[in-house]
Amino acid sequence: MNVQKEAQTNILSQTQALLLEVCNLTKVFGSGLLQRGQKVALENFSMSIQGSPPKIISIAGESGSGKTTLARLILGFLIPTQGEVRYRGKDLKTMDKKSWQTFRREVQAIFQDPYGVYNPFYPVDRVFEIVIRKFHLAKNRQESHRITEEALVIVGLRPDEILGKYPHQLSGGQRQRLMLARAFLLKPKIIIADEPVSMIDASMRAIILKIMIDLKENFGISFLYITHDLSTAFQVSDDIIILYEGWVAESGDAQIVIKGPKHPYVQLLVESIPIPDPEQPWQGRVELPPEEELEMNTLRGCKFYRRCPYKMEMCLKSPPPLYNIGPDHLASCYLYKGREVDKDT
Amino acid sequence: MTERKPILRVKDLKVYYHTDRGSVRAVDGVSFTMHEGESFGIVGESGCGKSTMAMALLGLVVSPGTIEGGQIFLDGTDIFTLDRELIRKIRWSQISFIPQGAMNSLNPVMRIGSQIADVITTHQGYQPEKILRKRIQKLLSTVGLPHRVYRMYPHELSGGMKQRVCIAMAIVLEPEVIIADEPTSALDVVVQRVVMQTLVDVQERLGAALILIGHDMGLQAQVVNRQAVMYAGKIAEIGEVKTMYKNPLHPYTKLLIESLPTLQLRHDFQGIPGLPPSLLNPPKGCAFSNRCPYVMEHCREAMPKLVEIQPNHFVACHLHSEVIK
Amino acid sequence: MKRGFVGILMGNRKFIIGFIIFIVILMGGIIAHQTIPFRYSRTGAFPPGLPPGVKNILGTDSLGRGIDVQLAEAVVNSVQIGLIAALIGTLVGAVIGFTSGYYGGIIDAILRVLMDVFLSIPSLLFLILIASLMRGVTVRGMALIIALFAWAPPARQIRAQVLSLKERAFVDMAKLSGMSEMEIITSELVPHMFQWMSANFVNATLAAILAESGLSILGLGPQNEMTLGMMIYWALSYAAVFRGMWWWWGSTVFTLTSIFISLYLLHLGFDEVINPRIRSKI
Amino acid sequence: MWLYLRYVFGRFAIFIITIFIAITIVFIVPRFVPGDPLFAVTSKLAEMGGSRGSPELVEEYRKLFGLDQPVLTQYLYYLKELSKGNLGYSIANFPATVTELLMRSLPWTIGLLSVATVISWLIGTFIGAISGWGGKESKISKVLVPLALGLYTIPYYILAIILIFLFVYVWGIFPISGGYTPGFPIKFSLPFVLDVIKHSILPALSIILISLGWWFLSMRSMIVLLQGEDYILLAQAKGLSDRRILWRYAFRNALLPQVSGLAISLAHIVGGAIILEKIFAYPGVGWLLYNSITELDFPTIQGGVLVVIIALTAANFILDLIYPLIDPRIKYKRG
Repeated sequence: MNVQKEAQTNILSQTQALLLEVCNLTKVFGSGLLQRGQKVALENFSMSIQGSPPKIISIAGESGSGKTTLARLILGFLIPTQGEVRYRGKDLKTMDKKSWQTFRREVQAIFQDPYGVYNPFYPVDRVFEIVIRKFHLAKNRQESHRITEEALVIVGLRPDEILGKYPHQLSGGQRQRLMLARAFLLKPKIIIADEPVSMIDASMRAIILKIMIDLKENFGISFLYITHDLSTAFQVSDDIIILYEGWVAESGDAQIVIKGPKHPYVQLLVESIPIPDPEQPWQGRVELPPEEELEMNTLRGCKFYRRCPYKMEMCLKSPPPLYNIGPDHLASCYLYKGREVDKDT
Repeated sequence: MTERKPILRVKDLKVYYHTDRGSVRAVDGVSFTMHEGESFGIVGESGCGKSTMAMALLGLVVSPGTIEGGQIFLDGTDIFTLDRELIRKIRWSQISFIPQGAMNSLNPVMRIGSQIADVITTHQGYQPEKILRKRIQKLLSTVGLPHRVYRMYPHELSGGMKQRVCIAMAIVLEPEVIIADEPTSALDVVVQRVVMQTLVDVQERLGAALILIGHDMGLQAQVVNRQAVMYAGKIAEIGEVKTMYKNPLHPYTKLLIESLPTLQLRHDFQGIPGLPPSLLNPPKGCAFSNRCPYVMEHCREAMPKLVEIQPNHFVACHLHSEVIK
Repeated sequence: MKRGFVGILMGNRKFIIGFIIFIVILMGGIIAHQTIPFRYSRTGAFPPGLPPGVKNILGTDSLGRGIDVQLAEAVVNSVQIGLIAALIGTLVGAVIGFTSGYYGGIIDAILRVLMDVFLSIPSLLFLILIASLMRGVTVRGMALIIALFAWAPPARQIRAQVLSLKERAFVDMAKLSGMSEMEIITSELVPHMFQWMSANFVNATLAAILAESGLSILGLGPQNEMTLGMMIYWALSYAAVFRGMWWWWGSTVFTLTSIFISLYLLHLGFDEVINPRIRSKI
Repeated sequence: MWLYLRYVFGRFAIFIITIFIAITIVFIVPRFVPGDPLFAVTSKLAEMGGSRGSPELVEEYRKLFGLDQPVLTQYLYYLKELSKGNLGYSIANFPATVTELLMRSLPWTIGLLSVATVISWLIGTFIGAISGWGGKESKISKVLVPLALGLYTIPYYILAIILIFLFVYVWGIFPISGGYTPGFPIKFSLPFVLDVIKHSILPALSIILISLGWWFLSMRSMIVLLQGEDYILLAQAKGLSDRRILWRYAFRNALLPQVSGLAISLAHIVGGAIILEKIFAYPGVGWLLYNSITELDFPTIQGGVLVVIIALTAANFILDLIYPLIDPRIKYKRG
């Protein structure tokens, strides 16, 4: 508990320098009347994005881990049950109109389904026209045309092949790059990328991820990369936060976490990635208790208890806090109780 | 590797879809041979024709698709020469199928037990409920499911469990060939591993041949011995997995492997620029020529043939056929 | 998609056939109504019970009134009732459906119960109740009464569609692009619903004409004006079927059925264009 | 089980709310329609006071409706009398009560409707399934689909007029109208039952033919859509016979919307049947309503409307209860 408090005061002292700050965010879905229908999608989650230097931060987890809920909370599409999202020090809930406009402009997003984000009634040009109009990005038609083409070239598309087309006439990769171009047009500080490549073919996936790295390095845009795929997270991100059923399992530098995972869940996750090399086969066997899959997870303690090979009695009593196990490296597992590392080392 | 008996032979298979705008050549002259007990992968990106292949192998190509040519020999018999009834009898008893979306592949209003029992009674005749139940419950435990799943409905099961039900269903008649079409693409990575583990276990126990269709090269590398890489309705390369990943011969295979993120080095992956050609009007020459970094003039003119470059390693690329000459 | 909607509709055979039949009947009604002298519709204008012939194209009824002039007036009035009721019903339904679907919450809960109730009760019964109390309705009055119960089906459908539409990613994208709620509704959602609403309008017209004829047959129609339902009412009252006056009830039944079939074809045409998945199926 | 009970409870609540709203509307409408129809009714009663009716009737009517009380009191009073089954006296058939009249005519309507609906639902569903399974190209579909489309478009009573013309006027096969031959002793005997059946064939045929078109089309399109489902494809891959796939896989799933369709279209069928009864002078609720309309027997209209609505809502409620038995998923859906 000590560690958490310390971490919190640390966050508070840095408030001024922070761009985006998420404090103790909790989201519960389901009606309040019938307790049975409730589902805790995200519980007591905190993080922050500094903005400079720009970083790609991955939020990784399997389905139901709460990663998409987090993205939607940060974008203001969902209202948190508890906790708050602050942008430039202001809470989204109580933000005035001008700050909201800034927030909308500086925090953009791309989504998983590169088809569904387009209204099929309009040519794809419309996504550019709207942001240009709404955020007054251009003085006249020519300028608007020029910046649109500029943005398209940045993401490697040829304007003459794209403009005037309807979404169904383009490929998934093209549509997703268009979305990046649209976001780029606004010169945002942060782009929330919610599974941007999971519906894209492997050969195109790399191209899109490279554009993200390029935007970070050359245009100072930070990314919150939300994914279920640890290998792409490893490739592109600076930091990583791994969620399990709405809780942070482990967080830290992406290379350190993925190459040497400390939380038993993250270990299992990393071991389960199929490596595209027949010389590195999966080691050992993984068994999942089938009864676990049949039951709703209603544990009071650690959510990973049922699957965990190291389960202890105390794991059932209360959920483990985040222990400091290395420089900027946290894991929520009682295995590390009393083995915390001092934050300054 | 000891020489085993060929169980499934596909020769110059062509499956076209007839649309208003012309014929889409989903599978365009595919040939390969599979041996008993082998695991064989068919890998490719969306729209390369791999799922159509699976349907053709089951004799389930439906309108607007038609088989335009070729033969499929299952255990020596050309299945296209058989009549409807005989094909129906072969299905599942000799060649079974694990579908992509187990979510939607189970009848939502029937209990799991009855859906498996349907297979048994269709192919082996009526059996008393008691015997059926025993047999199916035993089957369910071989894929790691508790007995009570027998009485449950699909919506009461998790995605991974439904996929295991499909595996159980696929092996109930102990077929010689199992076709699995992206059996884990909708599952989380841990569950995917467990399901694949189960699949490989039962396949080895039965000694059945497994065709694993998919887009995930990582999964293929973990599971199959030999694989075919498909591009735009054609096979680009076939070979042992171990040699192919170390030394891919076709530029497409090479680039595809390079586009995969690894856990060793950061930033060491490349995409393949450009788009696959339309299957409506495929180019005259090599289908990959418009994206290939090694493209030669000849490539745009003539279609390369699938040639055995090294023992058991076939490739359809002019770069290599030149060498042979 | 937007570009070609009318074009695709015009290319749909069912739509075109339905459209032509409907227009021919309606124009025929209007022209005949304008040209045939009014006095032909008075009692005793002709000998009663005259079969179709030179003297009167469609024959006369038991009171010596021309069937042709009655039919012309009836077509105009019945179609008028259909169109007014359908227009009001569709618009009110759209407003209620959008409110309920887009805003949700307690308003939605109340509106949903109302929709369910209005859908599971035959509106004809309420119409009987109201019409029987308001003796001596007019054509316009009847249209309004029918419109009272025409909003529920479109409201429910629109609500369901808005519910799924607002979850679509392009609505998120519109929010990210700084569009206001009103803009999202009008420029992102309404285009999706517009086609559906036009199809519903056709359907509602059909339902309203059906309701009119039903009420009139029960004797609740406008007593001083002619509608298709009233013509059947009079034909039945004078036992035209049993007296072999086939031209009386026959011409009415034929016209009414033709209107129904034409509207139904229009509806099918719309349906096929809106849901191409169904197009190739039926 | 718990979930099923919760579902039943939810449906029951809707059932009660529907009836409550219907009662309220039936109560309110006369009080808001211009021209004060209640006053008109009382004056009509007063007119008749000398001849057929009596001051007693006027008094009864006032008592039932409590016309001198505030609206809310009237409403509560109305609810109280309703709960006792008291719908007041018929004006046209005094001293018969509305409840008596309804009890006499309701069995006719329910009998005709339930038999006709069940028959057409069964036939339409089965033929629709077979035709849908055969696909667009099959011969039966090519004939049946346009026929069904045509039938579906025509209202019940139009078909009824045509049937009367053919079977009664031209061929003289069936009796003109009524539910039984007048003067026939009404008791449960074979000749009487046969007489009733003979009279009900034409009205029943009108309902069966028309709604057949609808059941046929909806079942057919469901089956056609289901053919693209993954589980049908897997069933085919399993080598099951076409017949087994149709009846055990496609049909069972297509049946679900067909049953909920039955619930929704009941309202439509009932509405059509009321007009049908007028045309055939069939002694059900529709005929009673028609006569009450011509005789300005407002209490009977009001009672008839209410009772039909309650019967219909009850039928819907029963269908709701059956639905989960054929769809194992519904118990788990919320709301």
